[in-house]
Order: sequence, then C-alpha cells, then structure tokens
Amino acid sequence: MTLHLSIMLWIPLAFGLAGLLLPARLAPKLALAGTLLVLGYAITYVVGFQSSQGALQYVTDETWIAELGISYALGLDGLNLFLVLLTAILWFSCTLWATFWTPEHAADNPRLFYFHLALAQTSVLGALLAQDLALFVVFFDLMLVPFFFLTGIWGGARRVHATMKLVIYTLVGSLLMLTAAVATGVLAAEGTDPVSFAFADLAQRSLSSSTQNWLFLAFAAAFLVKMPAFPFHGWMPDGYKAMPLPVLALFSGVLSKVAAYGFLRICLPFFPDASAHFQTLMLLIALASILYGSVMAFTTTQVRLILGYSSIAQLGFIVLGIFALNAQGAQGAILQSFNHGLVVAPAFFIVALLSARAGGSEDLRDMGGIATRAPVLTTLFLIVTFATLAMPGSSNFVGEFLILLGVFETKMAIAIIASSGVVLAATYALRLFIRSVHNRTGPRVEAREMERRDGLVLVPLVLAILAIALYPQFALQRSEQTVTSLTTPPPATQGEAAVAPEFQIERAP
Amino acid sequence: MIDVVAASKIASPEIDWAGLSPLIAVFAGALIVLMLGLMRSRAIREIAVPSLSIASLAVAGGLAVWQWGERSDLLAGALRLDELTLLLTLLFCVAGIATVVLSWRHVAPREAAHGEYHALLLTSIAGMIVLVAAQNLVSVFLGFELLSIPLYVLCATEMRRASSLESGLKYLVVGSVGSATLLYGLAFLYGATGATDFAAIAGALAASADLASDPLLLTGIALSIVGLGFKASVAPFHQWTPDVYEGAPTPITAFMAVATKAAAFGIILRLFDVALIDVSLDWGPPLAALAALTIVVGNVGALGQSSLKRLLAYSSVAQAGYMLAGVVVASRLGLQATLFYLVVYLVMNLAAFAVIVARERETPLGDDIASLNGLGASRPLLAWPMTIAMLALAGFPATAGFIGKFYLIDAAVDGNYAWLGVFIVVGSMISLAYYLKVIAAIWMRPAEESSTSAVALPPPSAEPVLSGGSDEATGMSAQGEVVGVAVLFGALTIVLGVVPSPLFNLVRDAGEALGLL
Amino acid sequence: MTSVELFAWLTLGFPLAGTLAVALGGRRLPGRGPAYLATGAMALSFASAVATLVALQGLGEEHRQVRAVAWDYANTVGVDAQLSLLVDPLSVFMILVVAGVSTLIHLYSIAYLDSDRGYARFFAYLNFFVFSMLLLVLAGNFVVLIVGWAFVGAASYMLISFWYRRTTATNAGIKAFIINVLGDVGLVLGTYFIFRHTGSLDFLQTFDGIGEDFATNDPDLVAGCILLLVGAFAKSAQVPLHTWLPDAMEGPTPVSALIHAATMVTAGVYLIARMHPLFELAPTAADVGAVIGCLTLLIAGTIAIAVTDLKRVIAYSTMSQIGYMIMAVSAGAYAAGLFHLMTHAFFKALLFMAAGSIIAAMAGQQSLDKMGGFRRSMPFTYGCMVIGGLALAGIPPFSGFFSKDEILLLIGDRGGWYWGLYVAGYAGAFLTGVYTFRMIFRAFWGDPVPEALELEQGHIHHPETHTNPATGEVEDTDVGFPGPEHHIAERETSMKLAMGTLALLAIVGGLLQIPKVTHVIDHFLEPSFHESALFEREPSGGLIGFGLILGTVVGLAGIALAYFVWVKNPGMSERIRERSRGVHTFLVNKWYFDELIDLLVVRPAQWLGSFAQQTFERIFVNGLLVGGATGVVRAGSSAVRAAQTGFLRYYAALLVAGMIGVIFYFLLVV
Amino acid sequence: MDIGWYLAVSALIFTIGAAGVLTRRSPLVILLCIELMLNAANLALIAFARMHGNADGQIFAIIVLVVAACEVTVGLGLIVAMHRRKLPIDVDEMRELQG
Repeated sequence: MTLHLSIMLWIPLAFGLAGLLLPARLAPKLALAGTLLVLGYAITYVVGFQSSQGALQYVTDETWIAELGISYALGLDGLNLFLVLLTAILWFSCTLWATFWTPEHAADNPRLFYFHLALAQTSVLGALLAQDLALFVVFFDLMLVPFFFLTGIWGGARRVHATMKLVIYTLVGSLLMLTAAVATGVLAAEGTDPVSFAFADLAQRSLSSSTQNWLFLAFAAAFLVKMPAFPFHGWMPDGYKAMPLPVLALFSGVLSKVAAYGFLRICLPFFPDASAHFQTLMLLIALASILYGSVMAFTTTQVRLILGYSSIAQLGFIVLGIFALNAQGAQGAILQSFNHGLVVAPAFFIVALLSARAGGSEDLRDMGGIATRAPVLTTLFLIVTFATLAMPGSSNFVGEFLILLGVFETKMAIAIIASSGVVLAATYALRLFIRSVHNRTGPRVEAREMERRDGLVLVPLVLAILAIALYPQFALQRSEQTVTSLTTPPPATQGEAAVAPEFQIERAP
Repeated sequence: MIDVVAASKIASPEIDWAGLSPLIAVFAGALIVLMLGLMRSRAIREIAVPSLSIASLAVAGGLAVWQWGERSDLLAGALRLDELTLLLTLLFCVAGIATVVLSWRHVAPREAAHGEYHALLLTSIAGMIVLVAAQNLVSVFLGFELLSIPLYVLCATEMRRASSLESGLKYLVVGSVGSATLLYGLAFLYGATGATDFAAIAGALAASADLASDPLLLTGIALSIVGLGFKASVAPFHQWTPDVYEGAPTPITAFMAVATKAAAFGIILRLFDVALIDVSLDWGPPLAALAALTIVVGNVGALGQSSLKRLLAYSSVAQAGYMLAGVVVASRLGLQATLFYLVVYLVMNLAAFAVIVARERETPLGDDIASLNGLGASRPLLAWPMTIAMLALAGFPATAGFIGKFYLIDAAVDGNYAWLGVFIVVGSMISLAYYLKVIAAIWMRPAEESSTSAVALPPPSAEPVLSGGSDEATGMSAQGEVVGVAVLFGALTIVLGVVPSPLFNLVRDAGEALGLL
Repeated sequence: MTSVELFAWLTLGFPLAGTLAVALGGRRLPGRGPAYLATGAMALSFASAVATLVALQGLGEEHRQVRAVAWDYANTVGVDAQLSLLVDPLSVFMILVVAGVSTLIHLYSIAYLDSDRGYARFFAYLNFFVFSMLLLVLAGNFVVLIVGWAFVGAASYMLISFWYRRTTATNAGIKAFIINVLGDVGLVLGTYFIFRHTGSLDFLQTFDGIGEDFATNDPDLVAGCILLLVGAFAKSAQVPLHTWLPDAMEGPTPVSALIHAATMVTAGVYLIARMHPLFELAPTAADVGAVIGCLTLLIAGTIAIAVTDLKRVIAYSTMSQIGYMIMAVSAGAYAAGLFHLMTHAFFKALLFMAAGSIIAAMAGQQSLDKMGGFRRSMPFTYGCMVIGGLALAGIPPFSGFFSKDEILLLIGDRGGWYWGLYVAGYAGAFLTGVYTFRMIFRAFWGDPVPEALELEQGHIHHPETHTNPATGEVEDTDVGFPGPEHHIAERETSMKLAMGTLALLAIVGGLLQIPKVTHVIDHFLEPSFHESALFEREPSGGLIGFGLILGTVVGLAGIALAYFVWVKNPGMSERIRERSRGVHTFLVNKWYFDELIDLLVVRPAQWLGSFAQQTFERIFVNGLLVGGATGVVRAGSSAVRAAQTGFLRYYAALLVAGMIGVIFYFLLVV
Repeated sequence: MDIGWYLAVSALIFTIGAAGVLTRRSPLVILLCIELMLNAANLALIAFARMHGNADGQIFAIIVLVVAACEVTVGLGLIVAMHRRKLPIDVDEMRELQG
C-alpha cells in the first residue's frame, strides 16, 4: 500500500491551483515544473516496474464513498503503464510548447489556461490509474471539462460552437456509460454481498450474458465516440479545427487512447461473453474506421484534418487489435496506443511550425518547398512521417504487425482487408509530407529553419520515437504478463451468472 | 365559586415543547419581525428585521440539530419528529437564511414593507416544517396551505412590476386548483381507509388486501399525486413553474426553487413511503412514467431560453423528474437518494441564483444570459460559482451533482427501474446544451459594453484571479453578501462532490427513520 | 561474438555510421568532404564484407549458417522477433556484390554530383540506402527482412525525389514508395501465412521444420509464397508492379545505377533464393514466379525497343534482365540466377554510368532522338558502353553470356512446359541485342549533334536556362536540379576509376562459372542450399553445347539487326514505325500499364475519397447522426415552449386534463 | 342512505368548480369556483366522516373552511393591487410571462 500514485496523480492539479493563485508570470513555470515532476515519477515507475508479474503494482486502495461501494483504488499494470508514461511525456512537451505558443487569445488569462491544462492531466492520469469503475467514470467524464474551456476560450474560429458540439457529443456516450457502470456494480453484486465498483471485486463476480450485452454496448458507445471511430466522429472535424494546437495534440494523443484503454480494462474482463458476442461487429467498425479515415485523410487539404482522420484510422487499428481477443492483438493495441500518441503530438507541433511558415494557413495548397531552408525540420518531419505510416523499423510497425497478426489468427479476411489500410496510410502520410515541404515553394510561404526552442519540444519526442523503434521489447515485455492473464479465456460464467436484473438485490446497510 | 373554577382542571394533551421548538422559533420570529416592521426607524426595518429573521432561522436550525436523533409523535400524532423532519427543517432554514441575505438590499422587501416580507417568508418556512413533519392528512393540508399562501403574496411583492403581480395571481389560481385537487384526494384517502393518521392508513391497507384495488383509494392516490406533483412541478402539472419563477422576485424564486420543492418531496416521501407503502405497486409505475415525462419536458423546455430564471425553472422541473425516480422505487435507498439530491439541489441552485441576483443589480440586462457575458474575466468570484453550479446541475464529476445523480441511478437500477436510470442520463445529455451555454457566456463571450463592472477593470492578468483583487472592490462593497452566498454554496458544491460521506450519514439516519426495508 | 558475426555487424555498421556522420556533420565539411567520408565508409564496409567471407570460409561446410543476435526486438506472446542476422554464403555473396558495387558508385558520384546543392544530403541518403540493403540481405528473420525491405524502399523514395522541387520527381517518388509498401504488405501477409504453421519468424527454424509444417502445395503455403512473390515483384519491378521503375529514372543517374539496376531491384531474386525451401514445397507458387519473370523479360524487352529516353531504355532492360533472374530462381536455378544477378550488377551499373556520362555531356538531356555521334568525343564512355552492351547482349566471352545462358540451360533442362520459358528466354536475348545496340548506335554513331561537336572543341555544353527534360519547365535553380555544371567520365578520374573497374568485372566476371569448367559460385553457395533438391544440377553436355552456340548466335543476330536498321540505312526505323503504327504506339505507351492501374486503382480511390468528403460525411455523419438527434430535441423544445402559452386558464386546463388522465390510469389500468 | 349519492353530488360540484376555472376570465369568479371545488371536498369529507362514524372528517372540513377563507383573502388582495395599478382584471390579459 503506497501513496506514490496519488502523489503523481494530484501533482498537476496542485501546481495548477497554485498557478491560479500566484501572479501570472509564474503560471507557466509552475505548470512546467508540475509536468516535469510527473514525468520523473512516471519514468521511475516504468523503470521500477516488475515485468515478471502481471498483477497490479504500486497499488493504492482506500474507500472513498462506502455508502455507494466506491473505493479510491489506483494501480499500475501492463495495460496502463505506458499510457501513463505517454501522458507524462506529452503533457510536458505540450506545456513547454504552450509557453511560447501565441494564438490570438493567448493574452486572455494564462493562469486559467495552465490550470485547465493541469486539471486535464490529473483527470487523464486518474482515468488511467483508476482501479474502481466509478472512479474511472468520474475521471473519464472529468477529462472533458478542461478541454471544454481550453477549446472554448483559446480556440480558433467558431470555437464556442465547436466546443459545445465536442463536449455534448462525447458526453452522450459517457453518460450512457455512467448508467451502465452503476448497473454493472449493482447487478454484479449477487444476492447478499455488498455492492462494490472495485475492479478487484468485479473480477470475482459475473453477469448474465443478456445483461452483459447492453452494458457492453453502453460502454462501447462511450469509448467509440471518444476515440472517435467511424461513424461516431461527427464532432471531430469541427473540434479539431477549433482547438488550440497544443491542446489538440494532447486531445488527439492521449484522450483517444484512454477510450481504447477502457475496452481493455473494462469491456474485455467484465463482459467476456458480450465481447465475444460483439467481436465481429467491433472488428467491422474498426475496419470501417481504418478505411474511411484513410480515404478521408488523403482527400482533404486541411492539415489538421489529415491528422484527425489519420487518427481515426490508427484508432481503428487499435480497436482491431483489442477485439482480436488474443494476446498478440492486445499487445499490439497497447504498444500502438503508446506509439500513436508519441507520433501524433510532434506531428501537430510540426503542423504549427508549417502553418507559421505558410502565412498562418493550414491548407496544403498554401504550403510547400521549405525543405531547402529548413533541413532539420524536414528531417524530423520525415522521421515522424515514416513513423506515422508505420514503416517497418518504426515501433508503429511492430504494433500493427502484432495487431494484424492477432486478427489474422481469428478473422483472416478482416486482417487482409485491414492491411490495405497500411498502403493508404503510406499514401496520405507521404502526400502530407511532400506537399508541405517539397515541390515548388508555396505562394505565401517564407521558408525558415525552426528555432532552438522548437527543438526543445520536437527533438526529445523524435528521440523517444527512435528509441522505442530500436527497442520495442522494452514496452512489450512490461505488458506481456498482464496481457496474457487478460486474454486467457475466463472461466465459464454461465453457471452462477444467473443474476438477472429481475432479481431483488439486498444491499448492505 | 372561585375555588370551583380553581378546582376544575382540563386534561390537556401533554406537548413535547422540545420537539416543537424549531417550529415555535420560526413562528415567533415571524411575529416579531412583523411587529418590528411597523417601526418608523429605517435602520430597524432594513437591518434589524432581516437580522432577526436570520437569527430566528438560525435558532430553529440549531434546535433542529439539538433534536437530532429524537423520534416521537408531536401534538397527539399530528406531526412526526424524526431525522427526516429535522433534516428538511435544517434545509429550509438554510434556504431561508440565504433568501434573506439575497433580498438584503433587494427592491422587493422595500416595496412590501420589510416586516411583512420577512414575516411571510418565515411563515412559509413554518408551513414547510409542518408539511414535512405531517403524518396526518389534516396536518398535511394545513402545512400545504401554510406554505403556499405566503408564497402567493411573496411572488407579487414587487408591486411596481406587472409581471410580479401576474406571477402572483397565476400562482394563486393554479396553486389553489392544485391544493383543491390535493384536498379532494386526501378526502378520498380518508374515505377509503377511514383514518387520517398515516400509521392508521397503513394499518388499514395492510389489513385488507382488496383495499388495494378499491376505486376510492385509487382515486385518492391519483388526486394526491396530482396535487403534490403540482407543488413539486412534475410534468404535466409544471406549467406554472416557468412563469412564476420568472415573474417572482429573484430571491423568492430561489427560495421557491429549493425550499418548496424540498417540502413537496418531503411529504411525498412520507405519504407514499409510510402511509401508502403497501400499495406501492399501484403508484410505482405511473409515478415512473410521470418522472420520465418530467425529465424530458423539463430539459427540452429549458433549451433556447434566454432568461436565466426561466432556464433554471425548467431545469428545476427536470430535476424534479430525477428525484421522482428515487420515490418510485419505494425503497430506503430511493428515499436516501432523493433526500441527498434535495440537499445537493439546494446547494447548486442557491449558488446559481445568488449570481443571478448580483448580475440583475449590476447590469441593465436583468436575468438575461447576456448579463453573464465576460463574467469570467471581470468577476471571477461570481463566474466560478456559476460555472460550478452549472457543471453540477449538468452532473459533471467532482461536483455534488454527480454524486447525487449517481445515487439516484443507483437506487433506480437497484429497484429494477434501470430504464429510468437511462432516462436520467438522457435528460442530462439534453441538459448539457443549455447549462454549457451559460458557461460559454461566462467565459467565452466578450463582455457587453453595458455591463458596468466589466468596463473599469485592470487587465485580468494583473491581479491574482481567485484572490479577489481590485476588480472585486466595487462588487464587494456593493453586494458582498450576495457574492458571499455564491462563493459559499459554490465551494460547498465541490466539497460535497469530493467528500460526500457526512451528507450520506445524515440521509442514512433519515432513511432509517421511516423504517423502510 | 565470433569473428563472422563481428565482421557482419561491421559491414552493416559502417554505412550507418557514414549516414549519421554525413547527415549530422556533412554540411560543415568543405568541398567534396562528405563524399569522401561516405565513400570511405563504403570502402570499409566492403572490406569487412570481404573479411566476413574469409571468416565464413574458415568454418566447416556445415557450420556456414551463422545466426548473429543483437537483442530481442519483439519477443513476446509467441512471436519470436529478435534483431538477428543470418550470415551464410548466400547473404555473404549478396553483401559482397552490394558493398562492392556501391563503393564504386560512391566513387563515381563524388565527381558526378559535384555541383549539386544537395551534395551532402545525397551521400547521406546513399549510405543509408546501402545500410538498408545490407540489412535486407543479412536479415536473420522475417521481421528484420521486412524492416530492411521497407528501409530500402524509403531510401529509394528519398533518392528518386532527390530533386524534390521537380513535381515529376516527387510524383515518381511517391509512386515508387507506394508500390513498394504494397510489396511490404504482401511480405507481411505472406509471413503471417507461414508463421501460422511454423510458429517461428526465424529463418533457420522456419526452414528446419518446414517439411513437417506443410504438405506439398499446402494452400496456406502457396498463398504465403504468392504473397511473398508480390513483395518480390513490387521490389524487382515485375509486371504488373513494374510501373514505378521507369519513372524512378527521375533520380540522379548514379542512383539509377546503384538502386534501380545493381542492388535494390534484385532484392526479389534474393528473396526467392532465400525462401527456396518454401518455394520448393509450393511448386505452384514457384511456377507463378517463373511465368511472371518470363512475361516481364519479354514485355520489358519490347518496350525497350520503342522508348527513346536513354535511361528508360536501360531501365526496361533492367526489368527484363531481372525477369531472367526471377525466372531462374523460381525454376530452381538458384546459383545461375544469383550468378546473373552479380554479372548484371556489374554491366548494368557500368551502362548507367556511361549513360550518365553522356547525359552530362548533353547537359541533362536524356532523349536518344537528340543524341548522336559521341563516338569521337567520348571514347572512354563509348568503350565502356560497348563492353556493357556486349555483356548485356550475352556475347562471349563477356560476363552476361555465361550467366544468362546458364539460366536458360538449366530451365531447358527442367523439360516439360519449361521449354516454353526456354524459348521465350532466347527471344528475350534477341530483343536484348537489338535494343542495347539500338541505344549504342543512336547515341554514339551517326553524325555528331551540336553538343558532341561542342565537346570535340573541348567544352561541355551548357544551356543558359536549365529546364526539366521531362516537362520542359524551368528548373528551380535554388535546389533540385543536377547543378549548373556537368561532369563526364573523360574529365573525372573518380568516374574513370569506377567505370574502368566495372568494365573489367563485366568482362571477366563470367569466368567464375563456366559450365563444365568452373563452379565457384555453385560450390560457394552450396551450404545455403544444402537441403535443396534442385540445386547443382548439371545440364547434359549436348544441351550445353547447343545452348552456348544458340545464345551467341541470337545475341549477334540482335546486334546485326540493330546495325542494319539504325546504322546501315537510317530512316528505316521511321518506315517501320509508319507501317506498324499501332504496335509502335502500344509499345511507346508501355503496353498501357500505367493507364490500366490508373483506371483500376487510382481513379476509384479518388472517387471514393471525394464521395466520402463531399457526400457521405455531410449527409450521413453530420446530417443523420448529429443533425437528426439535435433535430428531434429541438422539435420537442419548440413543442414544449409552444404549450407554454401564458394563458392561465390553459395551464389550469392542462392540470385538469393531467388529473383526469392519472385518475383514468388508476381506475382502468390498476 | 348510500354514500354514493353524496359522492356524486360532491363530484358534480367539484366538476362545476373546475369547469368554472377553465371557462371564466375574471379572477374573482375563478376564486369563487375554486371555493366550489374546496367545498366539494368538504362535502365528501363530511360524508365519509358520517360513513366511518368518526369525527376526523368533520374536523378536517372545519380546518378547510378556515384555509379557504385565507386563500380567498389573499386572492382578493392581489386583485385589488392589480386594480390599483390599472391592470386589466382579466386572466387572459396576463400573458407577459410565457414561452
């Protein structure tokens, strides 16, 4: 029983609040310090993590609301370890980026900006670390609040409309999940034993298949919308267009992964029958996301949207891996979640640099030809591009390799069709690269090399990409145990799972 | 002769003065302020009267706390003293104090002599206490009217404003129809069971099973549902709510929103969970249907409203729907969830209304949403409470509203009304649209030129935002008490959202008081 | 770590180090510094390749398959992907060829690219390419193979679009890259099919148990092998995945020489040779390979006769020659195929270098129509071109003769329907003679063109405005064109050196493996193919004699025809063109492959994209899912608010109505 | 005599009152109609009291009378206030608050 996770969890919020109260010029420094501290913690956890055991580590378990059977339980295992690391890394980079990022509204209240940024990090970390269903729901829904403000106050054109659409659309799913979560806790409490939302207890209990089905659908709705997956991405274009870029990098890099993580953490273990029952459906949704996202990505000329749709495709791969329902798929999905976050954030940063050189425009047609004057930027961009299209040798490739392998062994046809997504990815990624830095210089483009401070943000991220590309085993070995224990077929629940909703359930006083 | 008179004694029922003390305190306060209101001195009228009202309410609250744990019948079983009564009494006192504070410099008391204004307020509170304590049909009706009639007047106290009078009369007429309906229903209940005492009614119902299908009883239940549902503004009996809320003086609106609803739900819980518990299968499903209808109507009605009071009126309708879910399941869990939500609801709404009051005085825009534009930059101390209140009403986590909803859904699912739980969240989805619109106005819209305070401000980054700063100076001096209320309840919303356990203990005691399963 | 492993790693390491050094520090080096750095790295790499050879030969026959493992790459949940190399005669053979030829081409480029703005960048890319290629051939398991495979593709993309201000170059680059990725996908899927049964990604483990894992022509195995072939075809520009290779000529000429002639495009051949245990269990797949190879060599040959772009002629000849190799290895003539791979590397690189020299003399102009009469002004280049040409046409004793004819001999020896391939092979040989010497005659013979005359005055032609030969658009002189001044072999020792060496090799290379006389290649490669049934067959003597003579005759006949048409009576080619216009246009348009692919793949994709963009997203995603829901809610809202009329009596009415409703519910339903 | 008759009469009165509320436009008359509704309830109460033979109903009725009086008083007060402010004494004119 250690409190360290709590420390890491609440550091950002503490620093954010401090920033809110202290003079404005301190706010950025404080925020940066907070993220740096979290990063330090995260790294120590990753290093100290026992790859050999699949069980939770660094566990914290207190009761929060005894009356509702909600506990404040945190823990790390193979599923969330690297997502936590990802969160720490990206928040640090993006906060650093934000310190010199100047949009039209940057003047408005920096304190508030960094406070919301910090709140967002705490809630994301909370959702990742939570080992209690209710706690997870709390943080999962809380994640949206700061992004609502960040988009609405510091966003671009039509930001209010966009942020409302974003929050409402994504919460529609999350609220359904709220009911489903409550139902899970209540209905899983068979007969006499008290209602509990702790994952540990839920793992012991079981639900009837019919119950599992509707609960699963509710959770799936929440996660698919948040990712987003086709066809639930209606909020994505507006939201992406309006969000301030550093925030967008975080949103696209981390929040979508939390949704994917939710599938692994909740749907697979607690609704095993439903997961099997809806496997094909989910695989098809994932497939559709891959193809649709890719196709959209190489037809639009809005750079943000190219990345947005590409994320849809990438998330499609991740879902594909998760619902391969075998170890390879899950391993691939986890690794790929980490990779995609690590790749998409620098991509957005580069987009910012590119548009700064294209007279503020974020349209491919206004870009091009800066490679000569900005060789370093181009090189880094090239690396990021290759990682984006999951070129063999990049860690993304290992992820996709495992994912497709997993699917191949369960549903061969889907794997083969999905692999066409790889080719499409090459198309849009390279198109983006070539048309933004190669060819003739764009009309309003004035090419210049990136500055040193840009390097501070970009280079570490690219180095991280290269490092994980050289040694993906580093991530894989840490998640292996948990994944194997997750994907080994659970004991047949049908027998005692007869706790149908019709039953009157006694509650503990 | 004289000694005869001296010798003869009347056997009077012994009265538990301690148990009655909160009620007495309120009544006494009412009488005193009424008298004081007649004084000439402006100081007395404008300072002493409100202070005394607050004092009496505080005393009442204190006595309620002192009585906590007592469970006994008062006045020959007319009233019931238990944690339910006491909890709600506390709630009324808090609401009353807040109302008095909000109307400190308000125009309404000035127009209708401070004494009367506050006396009516206190009387209404007394009526509420009687109502929630009532365990006899007679005292039910008595409390019901005692709380209603002063409110009719209070709504109309801003006499110079036609809309105030209009709301008063509308409330009076529709309210009277409502209470007539309730009365008729109570009459039938009495007719069916032959008793006015809740315990006796329950006994009668328990005694004979075929009574459950007796038309007299059923009609009685139906009419009671209508009458009480009217007070709790349950659709389709909600229509008075938006108009009255908008027309009434804002402090009174706040009071009605939180206190009246609490009183109505208090008696609903007592009547249905004590007197009619044995026929819960009769009234459960229709109430559930009404709850669903209320949730939908309230939420969609609130969309596209530009008047904040009207918006909150509709939202209060929706919230009534949520709370009804706790009644439907007829379990202790449901009761506790409803009570919990009542408290949370009070906290959230008072924060919101306080901000509205403040802005009504600062801007010429009245209670229009536009009056909040740019509030985030200019008046953080108002902006944050409003934001928190809206997030809480929308049911965002880390606010009391979330826990409340969670608890209600918990109760609904546990009572095999999972579909009602789904309705609750669907309602919340719709509600996002208008709650977020308010927040957007506060933080994301530029301040209107007309909003006075926003003009003469140093750039927000110059001063720490939360620690007040010079921009607050004007606001503080002008209406510090209002800002105080807003901040207090805003903070409370967060606190209850993070550490709800104390409140859980209170409602658990109240739940046990009714001896449900 | 044994010496073999050490040297293998070194062979890999030097180019990588060179890449990083040039990329990070190259721009600071003065003048030709980066080039020397890169070339030095290559020389060292070649040296260590040789050392590897020596070390490997030091081991016993049966120990010549060495696995060198660096670390676990993705070794989890049943997947055993390590970062491992497989050092065996086959891979050593490949690294020798790759490193050797690459070194020479680096040497050549030192001068050739001298005035290009992207000098350092070029050598960084070039080194990176060689690293990738070595990684590919040294790969010890499927994953590493795929990694090298893709790296090679990426490097080739970067070098094709080296002059990235040219739209033609960037388009060619993206085309090449995407087709290569298609190949990668094929490779990956193929791997899945095989992994499914063998449960291991490591080559040696896969091959060991292959007999138990698969029955002959097991459907999974056939599918897997055919998917591997897709990878091979994409990389080796076999029909129908060849369309990128001609466009790839947008890259600088040394690139064409290195990547698109000597090394990368032969990866497919290497792959099939490496996977021979699989293919021998899946004859069907092998036959597919053989047939495709045969088709390619014919199609490419015919096109090569028609096109007029000097580099494209050589490119098509490359395709056709690789067709021979693919055919060979698919038909089990591994040693012969690899032998031809080596000789081809020599003479084809040589041809490209010579072509580069002429193009330089033409100031970037590549069209044969504009060339002529360089014989006098560029003797050295001419000589090299002729040597390369003779080797290519398969005239004894030049290297091409032995390798090509051995292929055909072994195929003929298979008998059965392989005779068809045999015959086609000789037809191809005839075409080879024709187009090779058509090219040579048109470029060097005939009356000198102005550029040639200018050169005879001792001055290399320089246009005042530089234009992109492909489109004629004016070059962006900032960067992205071959540079203001040009360099020809006659003037540059480094180019002379490289070309001279290759010319020598092109002459004597064939002597390594003369039927009935020398079997160096056979013996050397034997350990890699020890379990192969088809390895080391000796065609019957009679066939050999016949074949050798036939080969010579066919080759000479081709040359003779070329001489007759393009030298003896000029203008005859026009007449032929007139008479068979249809055929000519068909050939000039490269059998309409591009158009076909465009019609079948590109257009549908674009249409789909625009449909999704314009229609689907708007109507379904936003309209139905978003708009629909909000619409319903809005309607409800307006309904509720319409009911809120403000009429007091109306409210009372609704109250009463509701009351009646509830009463009725209670009286009727309950 | 059967309780049914009493209830019938009371229901009739109640209905008349409700109908009056719905149909009349003058607040005064509406108040009277509400009185009718209350008194219908009173009648029922007394009838039931008779039926059950206990006094609860009658006590109830008496209290109702008192309350009803208060209600009317307040109502009249409001109407007077409106009259003072020259507002039309017609419920259909009160439509400032709507939507």
